[in-house]
Amino acid sequence: MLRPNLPSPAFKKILIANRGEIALRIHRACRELGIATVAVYSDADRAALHVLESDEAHWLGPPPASESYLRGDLILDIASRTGADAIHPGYGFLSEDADFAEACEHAGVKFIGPRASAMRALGSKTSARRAADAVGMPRIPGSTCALASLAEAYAVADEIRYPVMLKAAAGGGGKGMRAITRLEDLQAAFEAAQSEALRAFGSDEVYLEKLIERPRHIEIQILADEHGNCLYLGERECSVQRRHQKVIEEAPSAVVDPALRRRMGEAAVRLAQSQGYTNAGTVEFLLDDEQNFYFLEMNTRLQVEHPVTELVTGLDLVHLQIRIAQGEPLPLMQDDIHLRGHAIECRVYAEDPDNGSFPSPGRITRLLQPGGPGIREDCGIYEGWVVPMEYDPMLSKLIAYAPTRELAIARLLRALDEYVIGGIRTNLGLFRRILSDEDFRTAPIDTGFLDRLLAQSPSAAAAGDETVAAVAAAFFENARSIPAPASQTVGSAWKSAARREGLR
Amino acid sequence: MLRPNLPSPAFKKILIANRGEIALRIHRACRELGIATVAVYSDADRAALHVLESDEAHWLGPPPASESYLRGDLILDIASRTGADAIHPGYGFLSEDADFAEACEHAGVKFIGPRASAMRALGSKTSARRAADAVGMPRIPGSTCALASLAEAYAVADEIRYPVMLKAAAGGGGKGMRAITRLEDLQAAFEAAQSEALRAFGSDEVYLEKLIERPRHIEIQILADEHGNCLYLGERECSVQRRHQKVIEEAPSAVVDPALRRRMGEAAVRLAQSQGYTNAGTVEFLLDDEQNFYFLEMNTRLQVEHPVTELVTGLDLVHLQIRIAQGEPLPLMQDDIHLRGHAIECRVYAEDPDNGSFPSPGRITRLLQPGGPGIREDCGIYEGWVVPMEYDPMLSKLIAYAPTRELAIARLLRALDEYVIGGIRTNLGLFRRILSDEDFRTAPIDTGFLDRLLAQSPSAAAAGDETVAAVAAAFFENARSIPAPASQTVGSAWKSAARREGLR
Amino acid sequence: MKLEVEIEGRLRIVELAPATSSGQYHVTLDGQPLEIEARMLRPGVLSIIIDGRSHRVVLEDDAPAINGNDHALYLDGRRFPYRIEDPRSLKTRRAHAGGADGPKVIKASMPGRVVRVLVERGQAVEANQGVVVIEAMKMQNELKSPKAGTVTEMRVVPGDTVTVGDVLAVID
Amino acid sequence: MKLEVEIEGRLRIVELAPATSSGQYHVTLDGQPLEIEARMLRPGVLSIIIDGRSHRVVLEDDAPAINGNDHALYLDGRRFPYRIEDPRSLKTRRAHAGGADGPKVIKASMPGRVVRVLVERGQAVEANQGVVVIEAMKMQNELKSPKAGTVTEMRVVPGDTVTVGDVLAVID
Repeated sequence: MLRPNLPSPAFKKILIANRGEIALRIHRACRELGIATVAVYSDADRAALHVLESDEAHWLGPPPASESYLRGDLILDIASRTGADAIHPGYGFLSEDADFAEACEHAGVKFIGPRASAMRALGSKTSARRAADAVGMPRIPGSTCALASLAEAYAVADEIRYPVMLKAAAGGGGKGMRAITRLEDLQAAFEAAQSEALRAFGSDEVYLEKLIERPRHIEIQILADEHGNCLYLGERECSVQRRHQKVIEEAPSAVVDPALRRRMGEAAVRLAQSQGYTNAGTVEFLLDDEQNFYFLEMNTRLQVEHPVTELVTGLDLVHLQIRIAQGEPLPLMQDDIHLRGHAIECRVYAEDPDNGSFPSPGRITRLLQPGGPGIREDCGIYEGWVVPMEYDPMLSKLIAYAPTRELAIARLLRALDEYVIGGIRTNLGLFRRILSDEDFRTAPIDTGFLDRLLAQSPSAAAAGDETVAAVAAAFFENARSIPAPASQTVGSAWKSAARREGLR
Repeated sequence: MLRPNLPSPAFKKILIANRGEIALRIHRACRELGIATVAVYSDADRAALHVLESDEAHWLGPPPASESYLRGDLILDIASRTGADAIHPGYGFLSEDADFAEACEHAGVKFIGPRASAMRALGSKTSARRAADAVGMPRIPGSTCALASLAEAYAVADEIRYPVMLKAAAGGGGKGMRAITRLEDLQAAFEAAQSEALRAFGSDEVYLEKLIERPRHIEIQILADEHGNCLYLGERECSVQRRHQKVIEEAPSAVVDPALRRRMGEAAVRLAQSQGYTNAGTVEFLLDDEQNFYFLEMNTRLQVEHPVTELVTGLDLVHLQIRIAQGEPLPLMQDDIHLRGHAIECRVYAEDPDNGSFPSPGRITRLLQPGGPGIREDCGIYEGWVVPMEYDPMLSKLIAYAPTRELAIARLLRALDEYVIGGIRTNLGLFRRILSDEDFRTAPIDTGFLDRLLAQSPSAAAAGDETVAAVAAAFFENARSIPAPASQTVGSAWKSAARREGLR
Repeated sequence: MKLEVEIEGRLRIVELAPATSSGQYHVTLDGQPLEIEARMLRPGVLSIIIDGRSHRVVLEDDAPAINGNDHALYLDGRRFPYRIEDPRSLKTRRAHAGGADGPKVIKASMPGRVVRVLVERGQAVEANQGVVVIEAMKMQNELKSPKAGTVTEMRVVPGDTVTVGDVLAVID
Repeated sequence: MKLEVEIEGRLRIVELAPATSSGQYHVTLDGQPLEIEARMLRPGVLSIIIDGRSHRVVLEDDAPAINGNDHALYLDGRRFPYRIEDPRSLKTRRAHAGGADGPKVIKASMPGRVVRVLVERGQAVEANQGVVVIEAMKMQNELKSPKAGTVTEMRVVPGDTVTVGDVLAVID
């Protein structure tokens, strides 16, 4: 049962230090809780949906993130000028910047997330690994801290046995990662990983782990209040990845049973509590094919894929983040958390499938969006909007909920059939392919699934009838050569139709 | 737990004998189950969304329903020509026409609904009242069959005591209804009700009931398979009515506790089972302020407001209707049904609030639709579409789901803020008023709530700033006097913005 | 550009002038200066930021001319009918609107089909007597005479389709 | 109206003629007659019913001219690039497209900003040698020389913003 709210100093105004779909999603939560919102925007985002929907909107700077959305000083200044009680950082940008969280604390503005100290302890991969070891959490055999030298790398690899994996300590997104199957490849991989890590993250610290073959990526959502209570909200399966980026996420996982969920959940809670963690966070694990799980890292913020957890638990994570930050105790207990049904999310990107999946910014000339039962879209676009070239290519998250995994897949395919984004290229076709794939449907997926799928050539039987397409092309050309009709009929017959439809 | 599917002769194609949002909603369910769809349409609906989305579309006839959507003979002919295995009638039109259901049985096309015999036994108010008496269901004191004369009316009223209510036996929607508080008003009311019933339904049969003061309208959703299993899926609260038409529906009811839910649910199941009822149905009750419930009538079809039940049970009623019609046993048992969270639905109508709420058909010039967490829209409109004058003015159903009633109300208000329908007038403003009303929020509502609310003048503090409106009007006029801009900036400055946004 | 906007029963005087940087405008409203950032997102959909407050405004360009308003816009869920014109013609029209005397036209207040005509040309009618019944979306609307008088014109017959503002009859 | 549509690598000949009743068309596709019911729902969104099959087709009118296609449309979730022209100019263009010889232009295949220029005018390049690096949405794309030769033109410098199809360099 939901506990009644305790009296607490409620926020009156929140500054949302982000853009795109997540800024809009946070704005909606604030609206629902009766809290005014302040949007911030760069020159590229004056016409973005998060600016249009917010109560207040303030200009930050030029398009590059380093001159706008990463300028914590400007953002704190706007928070102070507008009298915002709190700042929600979303994901990306400043969301995992402990210095910014600390600056908020000093400025007397509540940062909606963990305290800077917990963020530092769990945000870096190496310090998080030490914390995980301290609470006895299983993790992949390997070095706890950065490798001091190539010699140490040889020693660790020898101890844990090949195949092994090199990773950047400060990293993410696959940068600085190298798989090594034989001793003789280690030196070259070590040097390449170091230089890639340095370029990407400004630090050449790398560490070494046993390579888990065909692993699944499973993560546990946690929520902790400022009174010592901490809950786990079940797992998300994020094994469908490309270039180490998540493409499709779902909840629950098809391979996690209640006993395993409980073991993973309790381990995640122990880790968070050991560092005084508060607010929402996610503990990421690899799961091998014998149901062993290994700690990977912790994300000290709201995740992109939080909606699938919301749909199966019936909770609203952003509402709860705000209530926690207001100092309220969690309104429920672990026994109140029940998973029901199945949810799957697609990350819709502006990318060109015919051109190496490179980004495809530009104007959205037509937009037909899906709807109806079980479909949620968290989106930051509209027809006529120009998707800027400066930021992440994510346009929207399309999420289906249904009683079973099979029906959630069918529902998502139905919604994809209704979805048209014209003017820019998108990965909508990729989701059709994944969701129709037999391996995906029967669920023996691992983090290598998508790369294997994409290595095959697409099945010949693509949808869409060429004859109809050719005829339609002729109709469009015909319409181009005559004045734009004022009614719904092609060409000159429109007047009679207008009359029939009661428009005269 | 969901039981595994049993093998059964699955439908390959379903004809949807309806239009508007419900036709689209059924199409989506078919798509999700891998079943092809056949749409039918009148001249007024060639460009309607249900025609555009369906796999096949066939013309029925001129706009009047009597010449199109009520032509069961034409519809059966199309079903036969297209090889449809089944017909889903939606609500309204042929959905409660037992003769049509029988004609389908004879033609070897499955009617997705109860058998004609059960429809006849429970569809008429007077025969349903006899069936309710037979299973010991509480009902409002009064006459079981049509009153033979004014003298009988006096006798019944004397026995059950004033105030009393006259109702049309064949009726619905408030037509032929008269409340009588004193003996001396009975004769005039009797004659008026008879003539109104005759005009509206072709039958002047009326009956008399005790008037329940400040009643709530509570209804129970049931589902029955063709193997004798019957479930209740909780209640819906539909007390917010205007001219006896439902305006807002929610699930669960704020005043129904688990014990009352069970008593009402079991009574509804007993009634359905006594007549061999199959498929989805709804038993409507009045609830007085002492938690006594009285049988009102049964609707032998899917209801407009079924989505609120879907959201709190996590089930899909149209999927289950189709599976039942395919001969499958229900995939769950009564103990599997758990209500979670709260859902509220608004029926969005084309009607003019400044003009007595009269219908407002016409072209939709702008459409901005809400989205995001917890919002479902079942809708049959799009920007540019001409809402025809021949049919029901319902445009869309906007539904919010949230963990609590308080948050569902807040979420719906948030979604209403995002919603703009231009070109025709709608009742969107009415929902803002209802949902902000203190009585609605604290839930002491009854079927007279809305009439009382509308009798008050709206509070002066309406949203929207006049200054901003005046300035915006000037900008629109300014834009009218210059050529349509090709970019997102007002007026002549657009070129520099286009360059800045990377469009040159 | 200087405009007179009649909105919510008030006449507001608005002057617009583009400022130096794109999207910025110097605006005066009834003589008070305002600094405004405005973008037309697409025709009929406007974003305005005034003093940090963000507003999305939607124009209803095909709005029927009920109550004599030519246009309407939507702001924060509220519909604002408005009219823009130069002061001279506005005064002229007001002067012509006249009092209760003179012929009165009965106009369709909703689109629909004429189902019944209750009076005929030359017939005497009372104030509030029904004149024509229009039906749309299964609802009927009886239009009544605004005053006692004589039906001098009856322009529709049953079965006609009418739209908002069409003149149905004249009473004098 | 007779049109030649180049779509999915085939040239299709389509003739359209309105039939008597509204929305009905006599169409022939490669000489085969089809009876078609068509409505333009709004510019660029078309509903077609052929033999009872209902299709919604969406035109992508601002489509970039990648692969030499001028237009594209969406049908059942699939994108169809196409080109419409009269047969004479099509043949002409094909004749001019030429073989592997002659100067080659390097065009931007995505919109973005030039972050690095890897060669300079007059420099000799190998086939597949990197020429220009473009960045958009945090991803970089290195454009390579289609053949061995000499850079005869370099039209961009780091910091330039380019759109699809812009010529960046010429190799001969």
